[in-house]
Amino acid sequence: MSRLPKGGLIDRSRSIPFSFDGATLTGHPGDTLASALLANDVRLVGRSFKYHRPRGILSAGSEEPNALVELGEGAARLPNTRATTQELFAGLVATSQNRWPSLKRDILAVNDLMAPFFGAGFYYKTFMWPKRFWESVYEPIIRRAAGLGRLSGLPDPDHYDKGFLHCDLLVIGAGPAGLMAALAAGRAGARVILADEAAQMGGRLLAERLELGGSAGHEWAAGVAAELASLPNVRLMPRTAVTGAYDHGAFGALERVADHLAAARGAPRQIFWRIQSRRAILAGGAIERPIAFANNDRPGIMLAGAVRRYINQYGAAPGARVAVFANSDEGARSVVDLQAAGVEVTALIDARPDAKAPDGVPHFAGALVTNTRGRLGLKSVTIRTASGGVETIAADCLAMSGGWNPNVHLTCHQNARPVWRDDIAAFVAPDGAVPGLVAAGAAAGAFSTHAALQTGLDAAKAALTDLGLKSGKTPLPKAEDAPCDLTPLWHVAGKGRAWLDFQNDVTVKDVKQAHAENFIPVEHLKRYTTLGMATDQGKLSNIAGLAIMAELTGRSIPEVGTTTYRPPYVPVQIAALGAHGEGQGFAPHRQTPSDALSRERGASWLEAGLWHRAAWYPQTGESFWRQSCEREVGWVRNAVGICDVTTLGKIDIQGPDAAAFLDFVYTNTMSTLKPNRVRYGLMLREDGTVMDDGTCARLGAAHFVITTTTAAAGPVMAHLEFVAQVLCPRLDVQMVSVTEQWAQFAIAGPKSRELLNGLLDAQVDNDSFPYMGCGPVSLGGVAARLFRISFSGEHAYELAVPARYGDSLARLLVARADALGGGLYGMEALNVLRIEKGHITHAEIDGRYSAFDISMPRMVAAGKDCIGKAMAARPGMVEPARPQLVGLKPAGVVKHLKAGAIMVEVDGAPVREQIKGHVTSACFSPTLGHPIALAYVAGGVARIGDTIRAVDLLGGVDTLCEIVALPFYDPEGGRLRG
Amino acid sequence: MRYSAFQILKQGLTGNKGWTPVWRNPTPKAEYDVIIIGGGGHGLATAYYLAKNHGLSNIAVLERGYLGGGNVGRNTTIVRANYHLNGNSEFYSHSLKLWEGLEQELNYNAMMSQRGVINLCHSDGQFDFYAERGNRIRAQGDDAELLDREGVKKHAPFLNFSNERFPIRGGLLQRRGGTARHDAVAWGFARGADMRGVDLIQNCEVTGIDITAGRVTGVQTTRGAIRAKRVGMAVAGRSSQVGQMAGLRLPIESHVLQAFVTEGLKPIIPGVITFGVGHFYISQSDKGGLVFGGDIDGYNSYAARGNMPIMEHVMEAGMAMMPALGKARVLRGWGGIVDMTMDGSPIIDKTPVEGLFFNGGWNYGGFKATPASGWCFAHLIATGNHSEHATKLLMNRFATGHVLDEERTGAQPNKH
Amino acid sequence: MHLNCPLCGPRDLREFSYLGAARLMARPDADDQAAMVDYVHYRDNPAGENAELWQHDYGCRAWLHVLRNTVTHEVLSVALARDKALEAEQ
Amino acid sequence: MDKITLTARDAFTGMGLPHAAGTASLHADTPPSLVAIAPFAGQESAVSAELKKLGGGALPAAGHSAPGKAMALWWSGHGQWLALGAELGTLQAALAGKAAVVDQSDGWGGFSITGSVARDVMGRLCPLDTHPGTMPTGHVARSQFAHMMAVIYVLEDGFQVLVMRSFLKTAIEDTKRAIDTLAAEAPIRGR
Ligand SMILES: Cc1cc2nc3c(=O)[nH]c(=O)nc-3n(C[C@H](O)[C@H](O)[C@H](O)COP(=O)(O)OP(=O)(O)OC[C@H]3O[C@@H](n4cnc5c(N)ncnc54)[C@H](O)[C@@H]3O)c2cc1C
Ligand SMILES: NC(=O)c1ccc[n+]([C@@H]2O[C@H](COP(=O)([O-])OP(=O)(O)OC[C@H]3O[C@@H](n4cnc5c(N)ncnc54)[C@H](O)[C@@H]3O)[C@@H](O)[C@H]2O)c1
Ligand SMILES: Cc1cc2nc3c(=O)[nH]c(=O)nc-3n(C[C@H](O)[C@H](O)[C@H](O)COP(=O)(O)O)c2cc1C
Ligand SMILES: [Zn+2]
Repeated sequence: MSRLPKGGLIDRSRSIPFSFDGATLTGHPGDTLASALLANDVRLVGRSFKYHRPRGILSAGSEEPNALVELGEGAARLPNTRATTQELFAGLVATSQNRWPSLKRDILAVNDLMAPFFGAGFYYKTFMWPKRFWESVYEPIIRRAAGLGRLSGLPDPDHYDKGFLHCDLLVIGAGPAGLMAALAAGRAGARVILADEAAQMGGRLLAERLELGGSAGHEWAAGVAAELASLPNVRLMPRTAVTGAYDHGAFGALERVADHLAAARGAPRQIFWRIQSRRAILAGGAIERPIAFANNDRPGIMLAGAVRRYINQYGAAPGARVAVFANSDEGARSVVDLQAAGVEVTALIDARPDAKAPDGVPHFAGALVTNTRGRLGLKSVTIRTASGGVETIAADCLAMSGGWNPNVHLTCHQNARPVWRDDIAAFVAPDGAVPGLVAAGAAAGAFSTHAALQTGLDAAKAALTDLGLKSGKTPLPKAEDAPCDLTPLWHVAGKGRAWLDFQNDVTVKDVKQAHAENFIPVEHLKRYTTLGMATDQGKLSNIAGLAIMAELTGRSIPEVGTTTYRPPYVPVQIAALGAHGEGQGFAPHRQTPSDALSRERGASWLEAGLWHRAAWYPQTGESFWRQSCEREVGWVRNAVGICDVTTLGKIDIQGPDAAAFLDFVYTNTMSTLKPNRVRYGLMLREDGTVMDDGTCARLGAAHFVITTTTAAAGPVMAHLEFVAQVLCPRLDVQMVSVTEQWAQFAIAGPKSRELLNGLLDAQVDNDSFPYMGCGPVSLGGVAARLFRISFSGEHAYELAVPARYGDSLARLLVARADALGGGLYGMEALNVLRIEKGHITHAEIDGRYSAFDISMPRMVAAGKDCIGKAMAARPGMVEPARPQLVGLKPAGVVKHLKAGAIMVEVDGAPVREQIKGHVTSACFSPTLGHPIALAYVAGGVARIGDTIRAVDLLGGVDTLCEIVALPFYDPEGGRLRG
Repeated sequence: MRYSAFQILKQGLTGNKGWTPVWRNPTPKAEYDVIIIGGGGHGLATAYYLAKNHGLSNIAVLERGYLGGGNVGRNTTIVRANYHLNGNSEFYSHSLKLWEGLEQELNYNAMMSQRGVINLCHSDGQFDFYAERGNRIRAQGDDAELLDREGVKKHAPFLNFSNERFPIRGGLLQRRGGTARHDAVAWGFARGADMRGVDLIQNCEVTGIDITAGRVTGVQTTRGAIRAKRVGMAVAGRSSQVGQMAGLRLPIESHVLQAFVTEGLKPIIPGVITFGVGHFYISQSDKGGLVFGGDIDGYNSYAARGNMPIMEHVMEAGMAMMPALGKARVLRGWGGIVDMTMDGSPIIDKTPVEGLFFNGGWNYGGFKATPASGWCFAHLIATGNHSEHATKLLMNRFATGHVLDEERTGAQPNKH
Repeated sequence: MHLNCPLCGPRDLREFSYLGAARLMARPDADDQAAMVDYVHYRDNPAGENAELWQHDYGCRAWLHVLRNTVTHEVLSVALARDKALEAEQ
Repeated sequence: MDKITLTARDAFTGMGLPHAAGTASLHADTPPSLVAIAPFAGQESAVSAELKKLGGGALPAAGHSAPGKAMALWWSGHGQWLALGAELGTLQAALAGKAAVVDQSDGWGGFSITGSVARDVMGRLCPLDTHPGTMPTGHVARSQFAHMMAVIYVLEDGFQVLVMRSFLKTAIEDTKRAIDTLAAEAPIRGR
């Protein structure tokens, strides 16, 4: 066991079981999966992407490229989970991935032998012959080999949530810098959010044996966290990674609420927060970088800072005999910590020739690691000493440190590039690149603990000043202030493959090949070799890659430049970003007033403009929707039908200039409409195309109510507001949407008046309510509105009552209609009725057709301007060859007519050049006893009586049709007026 | 150097030391017969076809950044020929045919993968619209199938078929559609052009267009002035800026379109799936990442990065359509600047300046056009006449009213 | 992204919808066909400061005149479009 | 003609209100009457004067409300206000020619979210900063709530939210979910 006898911030009093690849192991609360695996002597945890090389744990953070496992089973299986950040819980089940049949014996490890042929971009140069083999042979093989973990293919069974937070100051990272900043701002009374992706606040203070103000670093951190927790104006957010820096102070953040628990018990596993901040401080620390040398990817080779974290925070030794390789004092620091923990250190290999030796360890100044041995786990390292000698050092773990890269990620999310600093041989955050965001601590290149505290405090003070708050006194605790003493070392020259990007298997050789092939710009280097495109997004590999390209091209590292930093900072589950999109959650439902009644009547549903509308109402004995639909059509044509039309947009328009306003937005004239009358109206977009149609009712001299189609209600309202506020600000007009205020029902059919008069408090007749009349009525004492309008072509009304009475009215109407031999009808019947009558819907006015095309040129009134009029007069909009709306009925053998069929001349061919139009709407007309359709036909109005074909190539139906005038039904309109 | 399995073997056995530059780094000459502004997919393809189809050789492509760094290098790689309107249909149809032979043509594996594109629909109205589109595609000579719900279920069983917010009514499937490896397309055309003598000049931003007496004479660049007899613009999202250098005002707005990729996963998604109601589309790259996107953010932008609301909308749509996506992690999101025209269709045309040609307005869909765009633009530049495949993609269509409004949403790009 | 609505204060992008360039306020004379073609279809599309129209559609429903940098997304000013339109008339 | 009666249907029928979990509760709270007032050009002070005569206050500024004896007035958008508790006919008579006066009593459904975590519930559904420093009691905001248009009024101990009637089912489902979620989180967060 590699669990150290003492130390660490784990709870040794409790043991928790977990499993890895089927083996049951135990760990302690406070462990991550990675620390628990190390404590159980598990070294081999994964396989690399391309060569399937055996891999171990490299880091102790979210940048981990190797230790990715599948977590959980069945639908809950989560691929690519970083063992280094997954907290241990009882019953955790982890499985290694991207290997077959087992982690130890992985068949695809042969790829490693083929490596000479699998260099950078090899796939662009082959697999081209024979042509058809790509989809059938090569690609399936490549696809199966590629990829890391497996999705279950089943719906994600867990809960996720999203939320909004607001603060004066967002502090990202709770190491010494972030804690200090949050403390200063919290004490000053600012609304502070302190977020850290780790479970515990403290950052490196948890991983190092440092003292702050005389107490252990982690104790100081715990003390500050406790004070912050007590302040009502501070929100502490552990387990929360800030993922992206967006415009104007907006940040995305992922809180892992229950990922550390065996069961979430109704809580979301994760919450994706949108944080709106006035100021922000990035105190995200730094990420240690590996050194590239031959076979630097063996299990057991680990970042030195991670080794210290495993020892100091988790009491887990990554090895029994550890060698250390570094280019700074991080090496000596690691040796001291290892020794303090009682771990044998077999050598300190320090690349700096002048490095001072610590006590009690074989020391090699000016030496380099040139190779390593051990297939499934490190056995030894080979070094070249300062004098050129070669030595082999036994070690099952190598702690390596190539220096630290400030965690600049978030500061570069708005296209800025980081700035190079020679003194620390690293890129630091650029100033002002994200307005309102500044970096502090190691993220700003302030590498000592004192400097972290100081820069954190300074950043907080500056933010407080910006926020108009006074900073109080917040003294700095005393802390180490060691200078950064580092000699840059990116790779060790020599034979063998030296890894840069561990997961994507990009080696120094690949960079050299990219250079040879002239993929020299960094972005080409990245794309050609895939360097930095793995799950760590180059956090560990990019800078070394650039450094090597710099060497090859004789340029400096900043001249080579970095690739683009993009959100998210750490990968985020789609389930969290898209929380509540699943199931019914993607968009709100809208219910009509007759919803309950329709449910009782067994309606079949369809959706329009988020509304759920009844499509038809099946009755016993009906097995097919058309049977129900035709029965409902018959009711309307012969008796009376009731249909909920509440969904149509209704806009109340009032004001001295209301009529003038309507004249401008409608193609036709509304100012001449008499009170208590309704007129059909057409609106164009400014490009001359029909936007919507509806009715306009004049309720008073300066009072109108217009209707829109269901789907266009929102857009038309916005359009009218635009015209009123922006184009015609002088017009004195006001509008209010009353769609929801009024429940409205169509009462259609020859018995509609009979039905109505059985309900209204005062009778109506052809004089009080002629066709296209409207006015107030009362029923049961409730003030209502009655419109004599008809979409069906029958004598019909629409009756509106305040929505609370909608359900009651619907029931009443239906009961009366039932008694008169009619009843409820749905959208399908409505559609048949309107096609028979030649009325258009958005199937016809689909956004491409003009008033001319829908055969309503006279709807565009002369002598006044209106929206869209000028553009509708462009030559291309009026030429005779444009499609025009006509009716079709089968000529000869009665065949199916299908919407979407294309129109072709009788002797023509169904090829693009000969298409004359298409069918927009089609149905079987129960009234006429044969199929009918509406269609656009080039120059159609002049061709009434011609025959033409409607060809549905998809369904293989070719129907000879006669072009007929619209409407099909009651062309004289006698039934309307009846 | 000709690429082949044999070449890989040979190089592999000799330590991979013999690979040669995929293209040269020439210094700009003082004068070219043709200058193409923009080293994106279209610019590079244009140069390639100018050399290949029209025998021109004194050509330069000027690129402000690195070759293929624009939208060609950041798109969701969907290739299809399922357009509606005369003008677009024949153009994209031609393009798909060129895609089908591209690897052999370029001796570069662009990984054109014809695993099908399916557009899901959710209402009878949409179904009818797709029927019309399908019929028109078939009339053009391309493939299309209209699947009902059961058919979709067979094709993509992991979609949400129970408790769906927008029940799947059917889908329009084009089996010849698919994806291609975006970078390889740019690199393949670049390499092909370079091999035919075209000078590919990177880090060379055009800052001015020289015009004398209504005729183009050359360009000003960050690497000095270069004379040219003819100049073609293929700068996508930057069309308005470069156009302005020649006094052109364009029917174009530049918008940001975001896209996303997940961590690598074992194969799960066949071909391309689009979810119309949610403006969502997804495919899986050969590397295993799920590549997906949605609508443009909806405001003018040259920032090539977007904001959270659209990103979240895309993710929610993904969850609505494919709840199994929940366990996939988004690895990276990015943005590209797309050149949105007022009718959503592109422009390949002459300009009022003699010798200056315009190619742009590709909206969010110009990757699939890459080969045909290069083909037709080269034809126009070389001959002065429109190629038979692109006779209607004209600049003046907004004045004449012959607009090509595929999406039927009118002159407001963020509604397309 | 945030816009500071003159009526509602600073609000999240998701409450707004975008129409296009603010020149859409200046509708030309309907008889001038060429000007109308330009008005409906042609845009300056600057890389830099852009005057544009937004609606606070989930908020107060006011149309807004916004001056915004299209390269940095910085918002320089937000005003009621109605006020701007009235100003322009003078 | 026989005598008929229309009965009003409660907009929240079948939605399981009130609902409570943890320290938050949700109950139906539609104002007794709701009338939109949109003054015509230059009529705002005249409208205010009339409203005062009727026992209301002056039209409040954007974001504000004005309590009154006979009615409360809420600002509700660009050039629009809502009168709560006033009689439609009276308003129409008093404001004729001065403002569009439109009944909205059935157009919007209201509910209240109260309790010590009411603000957290809002934070799951609405992008507003509801901190009392920005939104004190009596404040009114138009905003987005669960992807819907909403009018939000700040109560002493929570929020009153109005959404359009047809959306109520989804609004209530989403709000309940947020309340339940917060309650389930409480033990994890040590509350
Ligand atoms: C996120 C996203 C997803 C997309 N998805 C798809 C899809 O699935 N299918 C599809 O068909 N299309 C898609 N597209 C659209 C497609 O990518 C583009 O339409 C197409 O790539 C544009 O043509 P291009 O390749 O020539 O453009 P680009 O690659 O953008 O080339 C233009 C080049 O011009 C250069 N340039 C600009 N100004 C100058 C100057 N002054 N001097 C010199 N050079 C200059 C630029 O640097 C750039 O390299 C998508 C676009 C984006 C952004
Ligand atoms: N000797 C050296 O060369 C050297 C180099 C670097 C750091 N250090 C030490 O590290 C410490 C630096 O202090 P510090 O406060 O700057 O950093 P830190 O590393 O102590 O803390 C940074 C914290 O930020 C968190 N974090 C990073 N990105 C995040 C994100 N996007 N969202 C949420 N949380 C995020 C991390 O989880 C971590 O806890 C000092 O103690 C210093 O001595 C030393
Ligand atoms: C089809 C496709 C697949 C991609 N796959 C990956 C990937 O696996 N890993 C990665 O880091 N980025 C991937 N990217 C994103 C690129 O890294 C990069 O973000 C994108 O090309 C835009 O460039 P930029 O971010 O440099 O501006 C992919 C991009 C595309 C278009
Ligand atoms: Zn507002």
